[in-house]
Amino acid sequence: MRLWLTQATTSAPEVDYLILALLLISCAVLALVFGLMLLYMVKYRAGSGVDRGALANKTWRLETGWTVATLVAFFGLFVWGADLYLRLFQPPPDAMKIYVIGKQWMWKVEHSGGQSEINALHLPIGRPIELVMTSEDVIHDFSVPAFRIKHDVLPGRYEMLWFQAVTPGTYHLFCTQLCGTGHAQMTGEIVAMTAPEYQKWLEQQGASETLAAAGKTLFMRNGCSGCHGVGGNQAGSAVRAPALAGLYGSAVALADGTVVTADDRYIRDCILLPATQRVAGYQPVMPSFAGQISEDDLLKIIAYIKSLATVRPS
Amino acid sequence: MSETSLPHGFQYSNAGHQSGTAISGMWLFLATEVLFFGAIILSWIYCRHWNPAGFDAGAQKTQLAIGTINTVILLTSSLVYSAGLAFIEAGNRRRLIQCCVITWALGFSFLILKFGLEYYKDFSANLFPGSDFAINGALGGGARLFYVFYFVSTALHGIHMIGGLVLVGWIILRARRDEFTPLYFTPVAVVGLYWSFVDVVWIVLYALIYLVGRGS
Amino acid sequence: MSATTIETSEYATSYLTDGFTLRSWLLTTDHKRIALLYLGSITFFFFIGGAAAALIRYNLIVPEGMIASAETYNRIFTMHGVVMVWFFLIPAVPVTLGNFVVPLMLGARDLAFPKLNLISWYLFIIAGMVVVYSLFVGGVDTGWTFYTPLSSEYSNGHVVATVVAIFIAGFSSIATGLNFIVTIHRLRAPGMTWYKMPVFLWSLYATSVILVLATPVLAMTLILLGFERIFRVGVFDPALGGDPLLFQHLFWFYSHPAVYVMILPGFGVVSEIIPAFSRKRIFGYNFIVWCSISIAVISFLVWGHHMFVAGTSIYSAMVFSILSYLVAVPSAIKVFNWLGTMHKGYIRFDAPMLYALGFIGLFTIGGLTGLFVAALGADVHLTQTYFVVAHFHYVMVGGMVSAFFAGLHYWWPKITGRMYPEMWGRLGALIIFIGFNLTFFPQFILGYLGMPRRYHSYPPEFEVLNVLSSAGATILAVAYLLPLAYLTWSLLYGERAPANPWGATGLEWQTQSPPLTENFDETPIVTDPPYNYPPPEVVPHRV
Amino acid sequence: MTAHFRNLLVTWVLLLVLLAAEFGASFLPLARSARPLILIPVVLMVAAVGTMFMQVGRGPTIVRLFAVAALLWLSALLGLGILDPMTRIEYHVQDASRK
Repeated sequence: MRLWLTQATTSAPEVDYLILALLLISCAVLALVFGLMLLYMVKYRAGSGVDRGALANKTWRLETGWTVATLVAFFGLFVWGADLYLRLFQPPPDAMKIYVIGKQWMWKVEHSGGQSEINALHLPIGRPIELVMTSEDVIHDFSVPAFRIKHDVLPGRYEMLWFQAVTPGTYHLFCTQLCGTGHAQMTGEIVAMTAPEYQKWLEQQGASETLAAAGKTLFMRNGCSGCHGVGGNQAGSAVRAPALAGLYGSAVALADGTVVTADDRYIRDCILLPATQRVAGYQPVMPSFAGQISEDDLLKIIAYIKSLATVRPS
Repeated sequence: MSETSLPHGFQYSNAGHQSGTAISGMWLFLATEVLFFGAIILSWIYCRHWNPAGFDAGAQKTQLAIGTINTVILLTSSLVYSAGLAFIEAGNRRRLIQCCVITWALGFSFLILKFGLEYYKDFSANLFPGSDFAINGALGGGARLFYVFYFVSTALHGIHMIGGLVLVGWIILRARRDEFTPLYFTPVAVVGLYWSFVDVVWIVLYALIYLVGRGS
Repeated sequence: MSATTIETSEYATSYLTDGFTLRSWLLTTDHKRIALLYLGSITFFFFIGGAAAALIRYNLIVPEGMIASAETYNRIFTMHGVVMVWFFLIPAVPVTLGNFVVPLMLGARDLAFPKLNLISWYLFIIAGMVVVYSLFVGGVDTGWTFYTPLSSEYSNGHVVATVVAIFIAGFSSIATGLNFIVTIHRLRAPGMTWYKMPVFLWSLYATSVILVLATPVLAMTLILLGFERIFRVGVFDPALGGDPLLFQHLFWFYSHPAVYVMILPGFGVVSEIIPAFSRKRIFGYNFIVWCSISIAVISFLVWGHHMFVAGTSIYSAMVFSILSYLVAVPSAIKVFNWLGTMHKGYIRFDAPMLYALGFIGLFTIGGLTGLFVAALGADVHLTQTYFVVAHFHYVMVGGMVSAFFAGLHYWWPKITGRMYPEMWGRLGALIIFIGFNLTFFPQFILGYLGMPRRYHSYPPEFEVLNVLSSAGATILAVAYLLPLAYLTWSLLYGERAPANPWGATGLEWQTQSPPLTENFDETPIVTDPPYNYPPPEVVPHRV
Repeated sequence: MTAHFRNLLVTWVLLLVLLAAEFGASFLPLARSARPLILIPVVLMVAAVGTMFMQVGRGPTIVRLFAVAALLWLSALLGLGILDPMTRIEYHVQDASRK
């Protein structure tokens, strides 16, 4: 039985300092409350003849005193907690992205190199890692106690979580949002490895094609190339459709006048609900693929469209 | 009969004490109803926030004419009932009964227009968010959510209207049995509060359903 | 034990002897009889929830779970949650002690709307029957929080039946709350201004404000959940454009104020008992009274702290965090005021006082751990783990249930006309304190180590702490059966109670025990301020 | 008593005028986010019915207390409830991936 949890990420010690500070404040207040209570129980018990003296009836000076002290302490704790919270949920720009899909009672992980894992996540230490997570059915929660981090995974939305692992090792992964019968089995292993070990692990995962390459084949099979052209640059397509080369990350003017940045969510919505994201100057002829393309194929197609962004002849 | 000798519950000091308590009790009940409908208004805000286009597309298919007529009906019924209350305070029992009957008729015609005509038209245009929902495609989601809000809120408001009609009917019966005098008319006032409150709920729902999504 | 001279109580006639037929009990509008009807019903539900708790602790003795199927375990902890929250904790003090004592404390003959009070009990019983039906035909596996889309689409439990039961129980709460507010406003005895009222009435007033203004939102939420589950309408279903977080917002808008409904009456009971057994005026009456009201108001603004990691916006999370710290301040003030009351008092350690002291200790631990989960940074690690389970059990079981037992023992002579056995009462208080700490303190450590809540099985390294907790649970179970035994015993063989066994101030002690049906022969006039305890030369303490 | 009846009638006319105002306003080509401005007449109508027909001014003072409490709690529910969707950042990938 161990009473101490390894601090496996850069943010873990900070969370622990905050919890420790809260613990110390609580112990101080508890000592005061229990101490006073025991003192009064002994000193002022019914039988004791100790002199009670004059009773203070002007109490508000004491009351406002300890109220203000409590308010100041609480405000300090709030600021400390909020600052840590903001840093926990705003990833650095250069974080390495790993895609996580929660499904009833298992975790599917997709690395950008195409490797995929079930109920396990291998990651390198020493660099910020960003998990882009979604769920295929109910609300799950990706929680790693050793990293002091957790976030609910909602269906129909991308949720984000980032950390930078420090100590190599194997840590528990739990699902901490009740998701039905197998909620307790929906656990996994997070394996933090040094960079070279991680590279070796990537290779021996087999030369399965990268996400983008797999996305390209899906792009063909689902007939996207029919309208958007083979390389997404409208080559040889009968229908007028927006060019996808260089689209990712750029600003897109929609038919209803709003301008959005073409990010993961935008592309995902275009594929699932094309009419809501109609590009200005194009007919709403694109069919909706909702229900036909599964979440992990969707990630591959998005990765492929993202790879087209860099192919632009800049 | 002077004020003090009027019959009153054994835990009250006098009748005025009891009638003031009854009116305060009804106001507190109306506060709970405000929160009850507040929750459906918050869901209107959420559903409209996440899919404004579809939501307003659904709103444009509502029967604006019937809704507006219904609003005028309810405002008038609230006026007539308040007049009835003023009449009984002045001792004119006959006028109270007439006002209550008019209020009852207006309330009943609201329900006929609402559930008879408007719901019939909505169902025939299959706007009920079932399987064969009229608007599909991209705007389908938002429109379906609008009609969920529309049917849930108008159904709940309808149930409150039916409750109101029962209460007004009960007031008419007691007035005909000559139970109300200028010194004792608490039930009339309490039912009046409930009736005007149901009218207030409809004023809010009318704007949320028929008007906000109406624009181009 | 005092000399067993059975003084025949000269109060032969009381509300208990005012009609013995079943009809006189089931159709009574006497607030005292309705209080007893409620006492029986919530005790029944307390033992159903308690049995479920025992099964949970039994299951967690071994890492792979003693109960074979996780499905059964999910249904057991959901039953524990639903029955304990809506059928014991929320009604407990207001409907039993509150119903009995409020008119007496006010010097009134009955509540403002007696028939509404009886309707409230019948709604509670109907709701109870529907929830028992839904539990016995299979129960629900969504947890007492019913998060969508699990509860609306993927759960195969009896969600709609349970939701209907809670919907009906909600109206029973609204009826009670409405009755108390109007009574406290309109039926005070002549001379009893707001600042001459006992603090118990203020805290019940604050509780009723929350009951009346929060429960309607729960009613609408459950209607929407029912629609979502039956017609798949999409309000909470992201595939159809809805937002599952809308359900969580609406649910917690009710459920956080509901936890203050559970604790505020406890504050009131303790604020009655500490002055009575310290023979001293309460310390800072105005502060305590306005703390209750401010808790009732601010408790409506803090619900977002249940959703810090649920995917809501990080800026709204910060607003909810600062407001959550704000709501903790009045509770801290109350604890210091109780200690101030004991300062320079003449403290006697009867059973109610021991339960009240236990309340102060355990509630302080519960309140302080609330600060852990209100700090955003710490909550990300601690939420959804056993840390949160321990936090709310410290506040609800350590706080609320101890206060309920304290009040039960304090007013037992007034309710039944009999004295409970003093030594057994003190023993019960001690065992509850020990058993409770042994059960729930290890869970704080488990929570920090990351053991998730609602888990049928867990990694082996958490086993020792879980076994410790389960052992504590057995002691706690015994500690809860003890009062049932000796209080029932006291009904028949208990010593006859005088009108004012504790020498306490308050109008309820100026009438006979048990009181007449109309409480007072003539309405008392209130002149002196509350808790006007002269320093006792001779202590009117039973030998 | 005729003054009271006159007040009732004036209130009724005011309500119809407000109804016409919001009815007309709903046809203005407002931007989708500005459409809730149409609800201003609604607030005035509710106030009119509350004060004149329901006579919130009469009766014991707690009647006004309950009316104000209802509006305060409703604004707490809607105010803090809107806070989350308004400020919730739809997760978008910084443009680092284009580097």
